[in-house]
Amino acid sequence: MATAAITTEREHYLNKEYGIRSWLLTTDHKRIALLYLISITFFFFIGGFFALLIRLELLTPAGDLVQADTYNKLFTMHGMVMIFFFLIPSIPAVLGNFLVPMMIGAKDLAFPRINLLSWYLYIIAGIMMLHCMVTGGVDTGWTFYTPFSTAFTNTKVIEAGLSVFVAGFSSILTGLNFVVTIHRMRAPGMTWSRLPLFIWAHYATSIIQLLGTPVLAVTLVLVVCERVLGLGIFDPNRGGDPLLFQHLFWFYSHPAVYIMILPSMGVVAEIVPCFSRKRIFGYQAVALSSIAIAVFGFLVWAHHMFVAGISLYSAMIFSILSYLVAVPSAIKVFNWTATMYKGSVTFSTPMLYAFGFIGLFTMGGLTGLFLACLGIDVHVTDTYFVVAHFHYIMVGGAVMGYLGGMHFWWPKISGRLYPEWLGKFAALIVFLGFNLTFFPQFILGYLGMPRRYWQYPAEFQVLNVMSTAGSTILAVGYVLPMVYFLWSMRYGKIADENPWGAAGLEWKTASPPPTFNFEETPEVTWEAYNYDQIPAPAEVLIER
Amino acid sequence: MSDSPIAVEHGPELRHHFASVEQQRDAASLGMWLFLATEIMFFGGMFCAYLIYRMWYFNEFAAGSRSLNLKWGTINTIVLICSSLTVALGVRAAQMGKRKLLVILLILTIVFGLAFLGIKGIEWHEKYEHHHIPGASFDATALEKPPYSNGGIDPSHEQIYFSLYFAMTGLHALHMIIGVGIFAFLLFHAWKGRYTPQYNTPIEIGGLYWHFVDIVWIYLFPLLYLIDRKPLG
Amino acid sequence: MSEHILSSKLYYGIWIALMVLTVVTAGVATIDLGPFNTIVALLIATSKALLVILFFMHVKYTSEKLTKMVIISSIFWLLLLLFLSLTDYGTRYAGHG
Amino acid sequence: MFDNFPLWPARASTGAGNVDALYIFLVLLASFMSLAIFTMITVFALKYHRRHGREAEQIEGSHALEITWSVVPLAIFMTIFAWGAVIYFQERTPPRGATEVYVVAKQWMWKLEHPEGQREINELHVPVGRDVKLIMTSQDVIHSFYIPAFRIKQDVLPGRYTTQWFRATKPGVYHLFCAEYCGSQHSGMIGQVVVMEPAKYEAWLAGGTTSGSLASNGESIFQQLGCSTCHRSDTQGRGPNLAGVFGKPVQLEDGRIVVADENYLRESITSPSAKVVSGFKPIMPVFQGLVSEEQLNALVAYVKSLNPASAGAQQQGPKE
Ligand code: HEA
Ligand code: HEA
Ligand code: HEC
Ligand code: CUA
Ligand SMILES: [Cu+2]
Repeated sequence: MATAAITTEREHYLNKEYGIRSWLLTTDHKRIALLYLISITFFFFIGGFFALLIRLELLTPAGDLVQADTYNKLFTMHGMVMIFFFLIPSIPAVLGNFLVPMMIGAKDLAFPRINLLSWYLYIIAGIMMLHCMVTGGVDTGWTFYTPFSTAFTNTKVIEAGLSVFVAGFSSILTGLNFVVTIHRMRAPGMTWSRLPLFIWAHYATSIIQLLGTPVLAVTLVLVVCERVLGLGIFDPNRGGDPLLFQHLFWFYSHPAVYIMILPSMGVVAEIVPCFSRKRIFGYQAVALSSIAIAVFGFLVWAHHMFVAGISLYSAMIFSILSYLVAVPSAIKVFNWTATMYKGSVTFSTPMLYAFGFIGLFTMGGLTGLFLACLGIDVHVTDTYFVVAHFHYIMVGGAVMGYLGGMHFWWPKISGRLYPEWLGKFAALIVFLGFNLTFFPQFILGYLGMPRRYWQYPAEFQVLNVMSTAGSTILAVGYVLPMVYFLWSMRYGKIADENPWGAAGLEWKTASPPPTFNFEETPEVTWEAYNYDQIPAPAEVLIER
Repeated sequence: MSDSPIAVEHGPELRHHFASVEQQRDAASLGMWLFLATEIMFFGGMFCAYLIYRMWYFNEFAAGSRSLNLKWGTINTIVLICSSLTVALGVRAAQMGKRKLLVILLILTIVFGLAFLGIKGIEWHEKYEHHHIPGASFDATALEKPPYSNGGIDPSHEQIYFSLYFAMTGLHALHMIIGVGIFAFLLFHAWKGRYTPQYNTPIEIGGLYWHFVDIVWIYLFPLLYLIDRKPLG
Repeated sequence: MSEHILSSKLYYGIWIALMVLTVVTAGVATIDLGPFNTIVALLIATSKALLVILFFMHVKYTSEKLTKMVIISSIFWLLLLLFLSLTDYGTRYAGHG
Repeated sequence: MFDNFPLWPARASTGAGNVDALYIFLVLLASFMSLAIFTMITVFALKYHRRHGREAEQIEGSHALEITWSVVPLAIFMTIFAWGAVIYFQERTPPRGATEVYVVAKQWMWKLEHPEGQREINELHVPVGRDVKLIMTSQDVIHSFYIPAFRIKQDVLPGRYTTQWFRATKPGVYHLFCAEYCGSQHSGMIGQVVVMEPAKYEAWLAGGTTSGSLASNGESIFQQLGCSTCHRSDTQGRGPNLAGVFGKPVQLEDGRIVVADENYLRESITSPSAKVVSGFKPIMPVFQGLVSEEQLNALVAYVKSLNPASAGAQQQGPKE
């Protein structure tokens, strides 16, 4: 590997061409990744804006800031935007898009034009969602439960449903592209057992996207048909079963939570070895546990329905199955931790995020065990306990992983380094703000405060105030990285091709990479995470 | 990126990021198979609804099924099977480089596809005339009630059968329409002589899609038309 | 995965088999076999589908293991959806509201 | 101890203690596991912090360890599952002879009716120490009947009955929440459960005005709607004699045998053709849309009261 001197003249994917057209019609996976980066960031701030309004409203027990209907629309749009337009595409469509071909030594994804198409579908869906918001919004909750969504609300269910449908298509196409790419485009010598764990995680994610998303799609089509054409498949007045909708919805939406977390797990599995200068502990177990999560994830969906009116026996089956999926998660947590044992650990920003991920994911996951436990779930379902559980995993886990990954690969993406001390500072703020926001919600939930409440009994106020205070700190923590990333694009120190001394093919090409990733197709002769053969970087990380 | 997908070193069909034509074809075929897997789950959601309501409301499903036109249903199945044959032969013609034969077979496929849609239209129209479309004007009184065992029919449950009938056949028909579109596209390029024994992947994967839509109908036919066709009395 | 051109005779044979099975399934449906009507109908549909997959879609001769795995796992997932839903619907009114 | 900063709501039913015990166990377990992991991370991060002259030691992994940390958690998980399942089973199986209160939910209020005929809105009065079974249905969308102090919750669905039960242990006034999102005033669909000493409760019952018990209301509806023309108390009617039907297995015309629970009675009235009793013709008219939820409840209560053996007898519930 030639450490070509980085000069600004070198041609790479960013400066190869200029102009709007060269971006909007690109088929380069790296440019598409950046398109996604911009669009999901936009939606993240929209969703976050709604979250702040929610928190402000809940500052006082009375519903005083907004109307009840507005509040209902706020949490609905918050959930829909955050899930379908931010978290599901976040890591796969940005980091996955950017890195999957590079990590396996390919020039691009298997279907570059489909990749672009999937971004356009995402944008169409996003515009529909935005249009839906400005023209009135929806108030069904992100879960679209029937018969409220089909027969009672008079908000824009049709448009929101179609928007999610289109976004689902985009997600399916991304997954399809990844699976084909991973199967067909690996460089010579890149065997399955040499794949980075990030790739395994994306492979598992893609399986879920391929087999789960279509069920959501058809379910939403049926809901739309019920509203528009008067079909009656979920209509209790005609003997339809409202629970059938829930079964079909969760058949997708439970596995979908693993679409959100698996890529983050993949990111952590790259960061931890790198900053411990060690091969990951038990490569095989970590790789296979991703697949296990993807498969078992499909067996547990009705744990969202323990009090919905499903049969007693069915509830027991789904409860026990829910615990199965926790085992591979446990393996991951323990293996990451064990990787640090006898390593050579440095506290860089990505590593701090990885610590945050492991800690908060563990807490979120453990509270998931509470929820999967029938006796407890009856009391805490549909309360803030659930809200806290999933924010711990999705915000504390998945978003931390995403930010960690963004920091880790930012030098590769932009060719620049961000200011390290600011990075650490922001990570700390996010961690503190996060816990202050969501820890009180566990207590609120057990005390019995139901979720989706616009106003609440006064005795819950103290904890709500804490939560609201935390969310403003959290907001600062999220705005900071955006600011210094932008700043670094211009003023950051120039990064060489491997600033962290990391293993992996993506670090063997220039930063930013050339259009076809590699000057010539690499041939892989080493195992993944061969940190014994890579010198630790001298300068960047030695900071006390 | 403005570079045209056609790189100079390879044949014109090989896109730049693939190493070989085989790799490209294998990728396309795997891609189509994965897409079909998603389609199975797409229809699967409706099959799940079908299974449960058929269990719950068997009488209504039986009566509804009886009211469908068995003659048209069978003919339509046959039409689709014929179209699958022409597709299969078409792929073969493309592999052997017989352009004219390919064009004829593609035209035939499209004709069969349109015939299927036409017949479907006739059937739907019949349903409309008999007030079997779910909604306010729905009327189940004219349905033949199976007199053996228990014969009660609840009109609201009957609507669930017809809701599923329209959802399933409707989404199947949508797939047919898309299929006809794809084949029109293939026909255009076949006409221009783009497909050769070396390069015919589009025909092949287009064919996979068509066969899949056929298979869906192969199941829809017994599930919707043949629930209960035993002689009455 | 090399090109393997099947003879057109085979295609015609499969086509005839499919036509015959279609007529048979429509015919059998009019005979009262009790619960076996459904079973026979599904068996015939499945054999028709198999014929199409194996021959028209070339799975038997030209495709690799991966294709078969894709097919099998998608069917497996479909069955997951159906059977796990039935754990609810099959036991819902068994004495408990 | 936690008067000003409570960690759990009042514990006012027989089941609440069980749930809390399991919860505390889980909190301890989870704290222990998180602490263990955080400690390991901290210790490793500090002890093996990067120093000059020390290289990382490459370790492949260890199957023995990996198997340990999959099997041990699995064993713990199964314990949690079993414990939770036992509690759930108890929560879901009302004891015999429980007092039956009918609940009708609608956007956005709770309507309750006691067997003695008292009606309440957004309030439920119950005595200490008596088993109360709630038989619930909704007029529109899905709601959820949630009493945190009793640790019970059950969704309330349109078109069928769901049930839950409790036995209150401590007099007081407790929150009643709607826990399933149901539209604009979801957070306003709240009320209170008033638990009273039995004597006070009797006084409360006596003080209310009622137009007869639920079952006797049902009886007059039964007459009004003409049910009695077909369902007679002998075997001469065109429909089956309804006395003693409830809780017993019913032989259906198509060969199935079903247990006549509340949902069966309900379905028999709203959609008689769905399950036709063996030996009868499907001539009973469909009453869907002709009777209100309240009338339906009264009819069901009436049919149940026709049981010669025991009023309000239950299915195979556990004996308490
Ligand atoms: C990324 C998202 C994500 C992830 C990964 C998870 C993971 C899990 N979730 Fe969560 N969940 C959500 C997002 C997520 N969830 C959302 C969004 C909802 C609410 C939806 C809505 O209603 O709006 C929800 C709701 C939800 C419910 C329904 C609650 C209710 O509405 O009543 C349940 C119930 O079982 C549940 C369980 C679990 C379990 C068991 C896991 C497991 O996978 C967790 C496994 C991980 C661990 C267990 C931690 C690591 C393990 C160890 C350290 C081992 C050591 C431990 C011991 C030995 C005890 N979740
Ligand atoms: C990926 C998923 C995700 C993420 C990241 C978040 C992030 C946050 N969520 Fe999220 N939340 C959900 C998914 C998510 N949520 C889902 C699925 C639901 C359920 C919805 C339903 O019930 O249907 C929910 C519900 C939910 C509720 C419960 C509402 C209710 O039940 O009544 C609350 C309440 O506190 C809440 C708070 C927050 C907060 C404070 C954040 C914070 O982490 C957000 C922090 C981010 C910011 C604060 C952005 C910073 C932006 C600015 C500072 C600028 C803003 C200005 C401009 C736009 C110009 N969320
Ligand atoms: C025209 C006659 C007729 C009228 C009026 C009628 N029923 Fe029925 N009912 C029947 C017949 C016949 C059956 C048995 C067949 C069936 O299950 O549909 C039956 C069955 C039932 C059953 C199930 C009994 C069992 O043994 O399992 C219930 C409960 C019932 N009816 C309640 C009612 C109520 C309540 C009304 C009035 C609102 C009513 N019926 C009015 C004829 C009638
Ligand atoms: Cu009723 Cu929420
Ligand atoms: Cu879940």
